[in-house]
Amino acid sequence: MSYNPHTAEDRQKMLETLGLSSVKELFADIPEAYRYPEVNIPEGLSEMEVKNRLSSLAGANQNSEEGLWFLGGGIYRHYIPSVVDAVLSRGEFFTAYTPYQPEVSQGTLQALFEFQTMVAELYGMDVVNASHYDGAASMAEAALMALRCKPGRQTIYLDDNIHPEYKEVMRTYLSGTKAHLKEGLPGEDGACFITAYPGFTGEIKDLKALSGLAHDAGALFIVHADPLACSLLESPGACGADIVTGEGQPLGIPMSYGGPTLGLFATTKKLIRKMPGRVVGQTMDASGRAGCVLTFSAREQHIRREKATSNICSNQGLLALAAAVYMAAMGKQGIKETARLIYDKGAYAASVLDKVPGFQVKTSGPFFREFVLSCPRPARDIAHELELKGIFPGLALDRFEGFPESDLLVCVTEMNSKNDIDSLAAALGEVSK
Amino acid sequence: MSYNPHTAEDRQKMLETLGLSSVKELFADIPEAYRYPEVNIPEGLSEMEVKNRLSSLAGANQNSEEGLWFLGGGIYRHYIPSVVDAVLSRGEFFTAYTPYQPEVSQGTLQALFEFQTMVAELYGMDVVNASHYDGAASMAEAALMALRCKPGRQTIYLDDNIHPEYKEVMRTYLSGTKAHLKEGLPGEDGACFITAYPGFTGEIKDLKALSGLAHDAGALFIVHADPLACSLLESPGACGADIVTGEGQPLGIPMSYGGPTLGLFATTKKLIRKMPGRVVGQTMDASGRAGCVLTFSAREQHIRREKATSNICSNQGLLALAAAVYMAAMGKQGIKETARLIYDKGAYAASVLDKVPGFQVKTSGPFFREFVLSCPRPARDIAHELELKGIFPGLALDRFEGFPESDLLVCVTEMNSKNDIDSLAAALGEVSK
Amino acid sequence: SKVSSLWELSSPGRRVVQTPSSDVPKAELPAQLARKEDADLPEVSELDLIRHYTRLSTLNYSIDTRFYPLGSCTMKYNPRINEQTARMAGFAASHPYTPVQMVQGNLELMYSLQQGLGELSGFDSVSLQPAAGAQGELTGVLMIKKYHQSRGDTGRTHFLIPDSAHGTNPASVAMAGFTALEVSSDKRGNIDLDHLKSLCDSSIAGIMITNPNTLGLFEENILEVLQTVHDCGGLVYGDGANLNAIMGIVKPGELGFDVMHFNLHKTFSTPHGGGGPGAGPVGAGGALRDFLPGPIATLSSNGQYELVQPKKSIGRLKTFYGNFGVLVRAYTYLLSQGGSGLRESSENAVLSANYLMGLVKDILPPWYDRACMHEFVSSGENLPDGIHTMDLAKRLIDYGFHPPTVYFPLIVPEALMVEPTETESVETLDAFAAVLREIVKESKVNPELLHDAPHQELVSRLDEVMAVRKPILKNPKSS
Amino acid sequence: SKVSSLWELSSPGRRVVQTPSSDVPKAELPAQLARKEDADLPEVSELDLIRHYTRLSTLNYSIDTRFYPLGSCTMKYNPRINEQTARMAGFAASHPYTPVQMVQGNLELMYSLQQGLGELSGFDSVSLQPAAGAQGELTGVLMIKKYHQSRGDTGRTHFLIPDSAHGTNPASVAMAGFTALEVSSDKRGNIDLDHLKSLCDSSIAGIMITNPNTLGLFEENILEVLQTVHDCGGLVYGDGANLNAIMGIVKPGELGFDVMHFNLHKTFSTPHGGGGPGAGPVGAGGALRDFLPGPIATLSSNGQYELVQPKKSIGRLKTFYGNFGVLVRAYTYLLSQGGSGLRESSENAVLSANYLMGLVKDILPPWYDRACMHEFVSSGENLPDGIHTMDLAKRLIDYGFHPPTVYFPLIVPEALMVEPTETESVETLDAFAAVLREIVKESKVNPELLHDAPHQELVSRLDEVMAVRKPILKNPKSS
Repeated sequence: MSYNPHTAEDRQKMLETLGLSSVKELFADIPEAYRYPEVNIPEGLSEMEVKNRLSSLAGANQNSEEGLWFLGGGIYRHYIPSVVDAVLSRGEFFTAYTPYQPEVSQGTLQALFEFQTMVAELYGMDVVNASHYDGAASMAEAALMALRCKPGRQTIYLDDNIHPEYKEVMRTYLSGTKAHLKEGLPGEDGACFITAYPGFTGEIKDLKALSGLAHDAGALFIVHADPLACSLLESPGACGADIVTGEGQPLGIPMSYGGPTLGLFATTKKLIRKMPGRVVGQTMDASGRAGCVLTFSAREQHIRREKATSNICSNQGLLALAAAVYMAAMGKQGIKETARLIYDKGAYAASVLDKVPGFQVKTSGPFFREFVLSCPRPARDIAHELELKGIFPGLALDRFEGFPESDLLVCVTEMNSKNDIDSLAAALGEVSK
Repeated sequence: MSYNPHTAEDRQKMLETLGLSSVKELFADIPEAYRYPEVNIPEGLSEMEVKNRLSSLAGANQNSEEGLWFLGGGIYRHYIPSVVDAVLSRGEFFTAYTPYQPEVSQGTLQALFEFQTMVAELYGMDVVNASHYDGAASMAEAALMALRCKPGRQTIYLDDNIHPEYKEVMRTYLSGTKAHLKEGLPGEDGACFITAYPGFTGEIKDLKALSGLAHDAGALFIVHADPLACSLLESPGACGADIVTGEGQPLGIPMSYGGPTLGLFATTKKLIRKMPGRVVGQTMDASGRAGCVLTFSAREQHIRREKATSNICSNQGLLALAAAVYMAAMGKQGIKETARLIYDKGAYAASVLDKVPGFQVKTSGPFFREFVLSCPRPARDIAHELELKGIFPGLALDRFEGFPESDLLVCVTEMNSKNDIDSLAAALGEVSK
Repeated sequence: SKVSSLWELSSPGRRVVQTPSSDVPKAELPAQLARKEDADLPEVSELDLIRHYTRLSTLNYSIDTRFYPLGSCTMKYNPRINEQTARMAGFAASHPYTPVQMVQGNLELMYSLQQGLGELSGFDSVSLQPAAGAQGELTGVLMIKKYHQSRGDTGRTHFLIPDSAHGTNPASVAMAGFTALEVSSDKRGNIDLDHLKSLCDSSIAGIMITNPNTLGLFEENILEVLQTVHDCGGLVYGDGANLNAIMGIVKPGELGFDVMHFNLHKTFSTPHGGGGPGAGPVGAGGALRDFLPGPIATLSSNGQYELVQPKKSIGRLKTFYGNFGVLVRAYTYLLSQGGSGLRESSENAVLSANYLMGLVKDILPPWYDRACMHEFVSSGENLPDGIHTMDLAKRLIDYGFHPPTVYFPLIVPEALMVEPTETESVETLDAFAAVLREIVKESKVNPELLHDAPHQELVSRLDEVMAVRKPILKNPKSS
Repeated sequence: SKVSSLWELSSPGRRVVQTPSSDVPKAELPAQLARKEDADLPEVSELDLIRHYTRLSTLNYSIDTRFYPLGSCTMKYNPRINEQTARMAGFAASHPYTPVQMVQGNLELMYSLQQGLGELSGFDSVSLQPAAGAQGELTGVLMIKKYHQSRGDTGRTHFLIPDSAHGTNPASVAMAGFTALEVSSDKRGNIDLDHLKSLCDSSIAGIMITNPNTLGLFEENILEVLQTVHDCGGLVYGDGANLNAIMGIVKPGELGFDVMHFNLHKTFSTPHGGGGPGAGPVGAGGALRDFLPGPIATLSSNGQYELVQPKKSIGRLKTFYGNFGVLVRAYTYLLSQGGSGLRESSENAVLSANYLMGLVKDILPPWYDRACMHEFVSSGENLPDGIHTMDLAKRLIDYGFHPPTVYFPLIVPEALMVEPTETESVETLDAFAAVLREIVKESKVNPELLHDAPHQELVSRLDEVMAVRKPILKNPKSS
């Protein structure tokens, strides 16, 4: 299946215009010994055959539309309103380029401008950029930004509640710098202190206290905040965050085996010139008509090259659009109600699972969406046994260093009915025997 | 889940403007005893709940994406190129009304105009309308049209190869007239003679001979033609058809449990004023710009009321668009190649199944897409046994009057691989034991 | 700029779809059967195809783009979830001849929708067969015909149709072999009772009533009308085109209608699709229910759903089971809205219509000065000389609004029929009223603005006479 | 007409999504944790939401609407089948922590794509981790860094970047902690070999080369360049941004590149999405392969696919397994095109670029007079005084064309960089050339037409200085 419109006659006509006899002549600059190599890739297939092949691959996967699903750990199963994909499927959005030509890109630009506004509302921050690759990249870029803001300070302090994979990504990003990561409360060498809200295992910390500690140490206070949770909980901005990062996947983005998702990034007006990533601003044309443009590009790589705040170019624009549609569809009331439902269902699940003989909820205090359940046998084994029955009880935490093998991270969203939760309790009761 | 934008304040404002205190006052014309009855329909659900409910209903169905599929009989499993739904999903198409206001409907109008052109090409006819409800409705309307064309003649002659359900529909439509159906070659009382191409059980008849017979009897010659088959076989128009009807489902339309599909309808220039249904024509505006309009509406019910050529109003516009996109995507070469592939695969299947001990292909001569396989036991039982294993070998014809219980109608399309066919042969061999 | 035709984009050998490679031997195709000359379908690339249809789509007015105040068409919002559910493989890829035990989901959906429609309308039984409103009408009239025939009551050759009726009504009774008899409207827009009584005798098979009628008015004498027709032995067909005004507010079956169709593509939010598909289920009560077309989904005592043909059925109207994909959408909507949601929708539809009527009443007076239902009919009689409602309608296009229905109902001079539906916001209604006001002002000071409208579209008013005189019904670029 | 913001469409209480009813008790939420004031998200109806985004979409230029001759961006057609496959529930609803035995389809897809990319580029091993080209660059440079470190070769502090490079290149090496050193281009648009040699010493960690380079030219001395850098102990990173010119025509890995990224959103037809998501897999050969980021899909001897971290890996660049949904699209494309289809695509991309360059060469002379690859760079130097290529670019909008890339590469004065891609028809190229010709004519007789362009859009040129001076970065209508 080819998407080339050129017929043999077209190619002939073009070659003639160029005075060539073969298209191969155009490749004369390539060292001859390497030209036209053998390429061991099968012939193209028709669309029907391609679809069959992909269907069969997709069919070889367990997906979350089947079975009882309590598996989270950074990627969550939330309901995606039908309007989201209806908007994303419009060719004018998904086949558009980065809106460098504002006159013919007001659609993308206004959508991103409104995205920024809504994320700013949830986070309680002044400035939001138009996305990073994912939550971890946002966090890593926030750390790099803190290093720029606090010259001389070379330690990135992490709270004890950061997703283990995020720490891996941070480590990779920081390997290009002289800075290093350290877990614990910030000292005098701290460029920043990063906490998660809620934490990797669901618990909700008191941000204001942490903010005080960070600022007292002269470090930036960075909060990695779940955007849905922020509709219910006090915003990081209101608690003194200098930078807020987040994973936007809960905002209407399919799990899609972990990507593409959406890195959220917000900061204060004061720090905007240190911020990495694209940002959309509103301005006017000569006739006074309002319009949006990509702005503050003097920070960016295509202008500033090696002095840029980041190398980021392609970001996750279409996912930012998805999140915008999601937030607008949820609306002021709906998003809060949904977050509340998640909170209540989680609490219910914890109360029920805690009563299953041999199991105990380890998370103390309020949590959002996830909690740790201590199991009487290795969580990995219990999960495995249930998974074979189509029940995905959660994430066995011993896949990450430092977690006991008994710990199971259970995720509950608005998609889990009371029945689902009760069934999970019953299944755990069975398997613990 | 409500789609109403009116907030309580909006309603209040509107009522105040009207000087009313309650919306109930607007319904004063309704006899009081009947006003505001009890309505025993549950409360509305959220979108998430609705989708869960519908998913569970859909999941309770066997669908043709699973299993080995040889079931046809009027609705066929063909590959639908991805572009078809991409176009149909555009809100500007599917949420538009009938294009009565041509200045703001050129999209639908041009698409239908091109649809008419492509169907006319396949059928070899002058004039095509913008659709009927389905193939059977087209055939029934063609019979009614023949009665108008041949006043005094009150018999509709049918060939022996018409789909049994089509005959039922025809009978219902004709119950409003004085005319009646008769199977056999046309006599002097015949308004028309209708044959199918290919026939209900797949065989391809010699249209030219039948055309001669019909015209000799003074009847119109009506061909119910499969549009895909017509890309490979001589067109009905070239064989002398006065009216061609067809079921457009094979042209990119999902099976969807039998509907909505697409009634095709074509005729000659001479008969256009007798034709039922909408038709799009090209004309000009005052500045000489070409544009499309609904035309010949003096035939239609909204103008001519009880003297109209039909009562049809809503038709299957969106499916006509689907068929247009399909035909354009297949293109001059692709459609013929696909028809040929179907022809070849059918022939291969017949040759293989004929060799399965106890089974025999009854269809003699060339056929398209379907053929009759005579089974050693009731076809219904054999089908039933195989269906439990996920193999749908075809349609047991004894569901229709007049067919022996041994007959199985086997359908083969481009979607059936040689492997599928061989597996079917093997399975039949097993089950016949 | 003009839109190229598919053939102008074509070049020999270009293609979208590649044919799968064949894994079977080539069969013999007798030469006399083979087509001599290829059908001249387009030859375009996939990119050009997508661009072509993307471009065409943008030339359409649609609900998704703007307000569609088309009277009698109920252009309400078409929810996106409906589109998702109808595309679920369990529905979209299910075959009509799959054994019923293996498509219980489909049957349960049909059964549940039948129940819901019945409950809403007050009918005992519902058939989902008819593909559209007009086919529903034909269905109902044929049922009435067969009912009379079944009783040996063969002299009933005439069918009553109010003069305000949609064109489909008389066309449908004619298709069913009846002679249409027109009933006048009275000064309040109701069926004229005296005229009705004068027409009712043993030749009357029945009457077809749209209620609320096409004037947007609820028949004030509906009970007397029904009584009168029933008294002469006729039956009453309800054209459900205007059901959007009365869901949960009154049940036609309880009022005494014998049979009625629903327009799912209006009232139940399924998309109009640029002309279809629709779905026109028919509900019936009493003796008539046995005449419904089938198959109908039933729930058997063992908990299985089955497909059954009513015993005196008029037969099939359609192959298979109706426009099933449309039924999926309608059922999705029914579940979403629920009983009280449907009622609220009707209340809001009626409230919006009255509000909008009130906003423009001084410049475009309603022909009957009564509370309207979900739509209202004004007259453009008072517009300046030489200005027709069509001119006003076309001028609306310049302001980004779709014209309302004009010149219908036929009994209102210079009719302008507006139906806002419940899904349009009050801000939209205000904006529309303001534009109407502006245009009426223009009609006095600058009538040419209206006569020449629309001004900004790809084409302006097209020559419909030429379209008939010199018909071009297919692209001349092709063969 | 201006497009309202979501907040202008809002009214308190309006909503799209209804929250499912709760089936569990309400839990206690400590007051000090609860948000005091609601986030001021919009409150709109579903219809208004759909209209809003439908309207916004129509303000966008896109591949689906018209020709997008953006140099260096490879705006080729985005096939619809890719969108279908990526949305299959087996992919879209699969969770990254599902046990690998239960997502073998995902792993097989990743493995097959890795194999295909490796075969096409001549690298032993490919990691699908990076989310975009720039992240791929950072990956490759960090790999080179770690490679040198692993050998104790710690003095390599500088990275070479040709002066024609994309801005991401120097930014990426800076992020990796290197100092960028610029290498000049010679008179034929190649890397200046003499300058290169003068820079190469033991402080050089490597060089980053785009080939064909951003001038659309294949480095004529590529083998010498590679040799020179390798000789001083440096490694060579290939920026795969321009791979669309050479698929199946030359393999960078065979030429001697050590590591390279692919832009799947360019070369492999996945959509640009108005700015992303992309995917920037990285291929590496020889010793470097062990430094790739992981996890990488491997096929174990028992036929199971597994996820493995290379032994000396630089670590994760991304949570989970890269932009998987983009990988599905790219693999779909790979299967559709096949080996010879990919080669044909590159041939046609190059043929089209040369053809178009030829059509406009007299009015917009290419800066280097050589056969180009998939794009060409002309200079607007000869345009009349006061006319910049930006003016010409903006004037193209009036004719319905997207501007080419302008003012880049920086080394070409008044640069105009055009990349037609292989999916545009010759008719489109002809039409674009004709318009360029027309505009160049206008620039002489009516320069204001260019200066004020574009004329027909919702907004004309926007004040970017004001955007920075008085930043408005969120909608002022909200709280």
